[in-house]
Amino acid sequence: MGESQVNTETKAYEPKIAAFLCNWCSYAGADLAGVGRFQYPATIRTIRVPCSGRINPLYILKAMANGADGVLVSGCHPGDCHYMSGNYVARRKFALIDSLLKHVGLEEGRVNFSWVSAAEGVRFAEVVKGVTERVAALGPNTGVFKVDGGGTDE
Amino acid sequence: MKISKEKFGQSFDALTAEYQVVAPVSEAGAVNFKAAKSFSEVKQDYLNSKLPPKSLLFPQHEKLLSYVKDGKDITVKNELKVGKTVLFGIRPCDAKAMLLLDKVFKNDQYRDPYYFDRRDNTVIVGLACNKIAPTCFCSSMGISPACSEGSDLLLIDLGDSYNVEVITEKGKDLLAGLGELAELSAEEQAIVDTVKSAQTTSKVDVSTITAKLDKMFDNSYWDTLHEKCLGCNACSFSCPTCHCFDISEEVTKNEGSRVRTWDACMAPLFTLHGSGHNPRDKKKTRWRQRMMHKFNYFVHNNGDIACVGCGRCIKGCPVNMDIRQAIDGVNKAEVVVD
Amino acid sequence: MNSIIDDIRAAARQLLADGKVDVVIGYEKGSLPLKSTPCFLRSPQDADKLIWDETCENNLATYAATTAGKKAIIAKGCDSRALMVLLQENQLVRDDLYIIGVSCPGVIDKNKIEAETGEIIEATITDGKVSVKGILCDKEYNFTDVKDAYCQTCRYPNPVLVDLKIGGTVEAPQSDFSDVLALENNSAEERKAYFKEQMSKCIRCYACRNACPMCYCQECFVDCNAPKWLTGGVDTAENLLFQTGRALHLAGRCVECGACSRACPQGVDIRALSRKVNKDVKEMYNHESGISEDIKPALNVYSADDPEEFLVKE
Amino acid sequence: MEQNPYLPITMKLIKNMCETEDKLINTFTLEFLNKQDEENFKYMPGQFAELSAYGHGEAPFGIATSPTEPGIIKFSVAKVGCVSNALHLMEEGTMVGVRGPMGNYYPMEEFKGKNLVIIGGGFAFTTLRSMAVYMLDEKHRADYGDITVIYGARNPGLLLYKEELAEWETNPNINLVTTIDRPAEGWTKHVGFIPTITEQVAPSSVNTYAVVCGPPAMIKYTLPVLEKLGFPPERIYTSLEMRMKCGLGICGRCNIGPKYVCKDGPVFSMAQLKELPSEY
Repeated sequence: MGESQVNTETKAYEPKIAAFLCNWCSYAGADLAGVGRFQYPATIRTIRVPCSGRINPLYILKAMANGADGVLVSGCHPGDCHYMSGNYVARRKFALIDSLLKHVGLEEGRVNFSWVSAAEGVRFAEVVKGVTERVAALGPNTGVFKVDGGGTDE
Repeated sequence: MKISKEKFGQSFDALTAEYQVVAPVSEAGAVNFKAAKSFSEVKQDYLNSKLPPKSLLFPQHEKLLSYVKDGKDITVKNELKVGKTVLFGIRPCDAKAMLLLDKVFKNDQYRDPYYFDRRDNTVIVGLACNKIAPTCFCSSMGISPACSEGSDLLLIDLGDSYNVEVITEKGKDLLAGLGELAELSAEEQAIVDTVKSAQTTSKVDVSTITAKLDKMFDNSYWDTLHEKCLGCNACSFSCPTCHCFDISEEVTKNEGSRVRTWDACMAPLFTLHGSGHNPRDKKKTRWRQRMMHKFNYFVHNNGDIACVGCGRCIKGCPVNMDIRQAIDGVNKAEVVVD
Repeated sequence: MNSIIDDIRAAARQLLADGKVDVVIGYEKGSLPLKSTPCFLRSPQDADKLIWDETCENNLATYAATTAGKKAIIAKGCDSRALMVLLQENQLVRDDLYIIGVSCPGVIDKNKIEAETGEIIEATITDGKVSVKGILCDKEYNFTDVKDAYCQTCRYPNPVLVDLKIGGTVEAPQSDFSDVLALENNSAEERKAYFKEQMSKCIRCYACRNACPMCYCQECFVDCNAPKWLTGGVDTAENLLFQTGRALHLAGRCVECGACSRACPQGVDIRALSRKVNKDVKEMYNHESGISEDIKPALNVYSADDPEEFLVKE
Repeated sequence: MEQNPYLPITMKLIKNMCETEDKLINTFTLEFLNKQDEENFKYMPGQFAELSAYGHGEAPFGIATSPTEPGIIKFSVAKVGCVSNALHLMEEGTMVGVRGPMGNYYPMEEFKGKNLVIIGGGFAFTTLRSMAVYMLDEKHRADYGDITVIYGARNPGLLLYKEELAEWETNPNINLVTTIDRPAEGWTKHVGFIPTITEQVAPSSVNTYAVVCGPPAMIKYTLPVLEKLGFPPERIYTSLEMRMKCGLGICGRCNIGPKYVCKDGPVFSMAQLKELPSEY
């Protein structure tokens, strides 16, 4: 991930966002956004996962520790899951992850969760724009999990 | 000879200009050794630090090298940083522990520069113990609450002044900066005598332990000793003489650093081979290794028992494994004389 | 209290004499004041070593999976809940286990006392009063003031799963999550500073993980080097990653026995994390772990209308 | 600057050759970057070095070349963990780090004037090759009696240094016996496990030393055969493997009893091993 990248032309700070997209819906949604030429900021680094249920809380913590400025986890709407219960199980995990991360002081909006179906190309672009704006507003990640950022005592 | 605490405090603050002065400081509810800006920060009435002062010479996490990879080339940089340090308020048990660590970090073939460059630039100002805790048993380990072994200067707290005793050359040079000393009054001399003759209430007998352990490797005593142990590193990380470490890499993209971190023989991964074979995979073998290393192997290699009786492992153990009971257990175990 | 001790000893002696169990895992007198220590008894005459009082602070369920053969375990309320969850997660064979349940009045928190009196030289507990002779000073405490924080909010002091119940029942204190609310009402900055200070104490000795009955993974994510989740750097960020990661792995499984906080030699407030997760699990899914055999752990089940506040606001 | 035993010297990987059919073992040839490094790296057969794959870590490997082969050192490494995997994928020309030479070595002085029986199994033939090549060198060959090498592997594809073995077949100075566990077509030489073959070859133990390296099972069943042939424990040597990190006898990891395998070993005689606890 390295340091956050400052886009030289527009001088605006461009956050680096790790996006865990579920293969069947959100990844397909992103694909549709691309095919449909719906513009969204090139700030997300997509990591395809078989299902939102596959997301281990450590992925999110490690992404923040390695220098991601934001994380987006996106899966199918409840009921659409290719594996029937993947996102239902994930939903409980995400609720607990989101609540605990805020509890330990991670800024609101750093870690985002959404349900985007394969048909919602436009909505996917909106979600990414929204997440990018919020993370950019928060600025580079020197937060609680950043290994050589805010936390280290060296 | 004595110096008033008030004058000592001034020269202490003066020292911070030239030295990094490390002293017992109370932080987050515990007393530990940290760099102190002025004498006012120094905690006065403390038994001993929670974590051992070995972390100043042998930090828990230390960068050895850093490197940058570009393509096939590599540039490696030595990350050794050394500064002049004064360790103030070191208890006699920890001072002796430093001498034991010296025997580890330098052997007949190698000298560990990270430990020793710091060690050579450190002056140890020992502070004798006025109060003795029930878990201290340093008297049984060949030292005492006012022992000077390992200290360059030994202070004894007399209330509003310190009795100063020069032990080594380094101590003498440091003393020069402390200003002139005064004579002791009669009752102050009495305090010094009582502190010097004090013994710990808790006792263990380690006179025959090394010889006995020679014949005890396959003794059944090890079968039950380890049972309640959780296999964590609490005792090793709070022990002033434990010196085992791990070397690992921390990498982001093509920059990285080789890092040394504390490790412990109590963790199962300590001896895991790449092939999956692990000579010490059972908890029993790890407790046996702990006892054999501290009370037998270290004696054969370095002529000293690797325990100074500070009692930190006793207080730190979640299930109250007590090293004194383990020692008694070894003394009582019957050895089958072949 | 001593009638309970006699009953426990009699039960243990009987079990060992009849050969119904190979080992009885219980508590015996520790080597420090106000500290008991786990013991493994294999012969009936050892049964007299067993004790029972407010210093029995370890959770013996941790040993259940690693001790071979048929075993009897002295179980407090939280220990029995831990055994229940381990059974639900197929870590134990039910008929290898003989649970001797004892209602628990709460265990003592030595750190609270020693913060004032310094290291304890002698101490006695007599009907709700703890009189302590310490290095720095002597003091008398009411047991309820120095009871462990977990025990003050414990809702299940009476064992939930037993083969043999000893002693009467204890009235469960009314408890809510006010301690978590207090922290939640602080600003994010205050909480961030609080956890940073707590994590600055952690030395990654993993006593919390090894003391926890729910932490039994073959290879913990901490020890894994492919991928390398933790770099072994001991700084507040890395420590928080470990503690938060572990707390999330205990979501819906932690039985709030407090073994982790009491095991920590550094006094890190691990409870702040586990209580927060348990509050969420209770409020969102109305679930408490290990209180009955037929309620499945919270994250093993789901329902159509689980809350979704975490979703991104569009 | 004070000697820093943790600072590797940089060497160039000039050859990354696959040794075995199952692609598990590669032999890496490293070249010294300057004369001074080579001067400081005086080593003897049996020693090992810590090889650094920067970005992945460091691991100890036996040096396969003999000191009589100037300019380079070779390691044969099985693909097992992070470092070995990284090494296997490394392109030629990449810079690696080497710390060493470490540990003690085969007592070549003590072997002088004696016959040698070298028994190797699987890929534990690296330091044995180093010793054999050292003794076959014309400067040293006269110092030693006759040399018998018994080297075996599961199948022909797993034998290391195949061209060298072919040369040794026709070399009068060395009596090579290679064997494989089970018959394989096209294989004309011995078939059978090392202990049985050693019994068949029955090298005389008069004025002879034996050096045995290989998987624990092989050593366990070969030792009684050697004892039966009359080899006393002090004339049987072996080289041990342990988890190592510093290689300097400081980090406390690789001990067997009071001895550290990295500094007091890896070469031990059976007599020495008998005194140590059997925890390896």
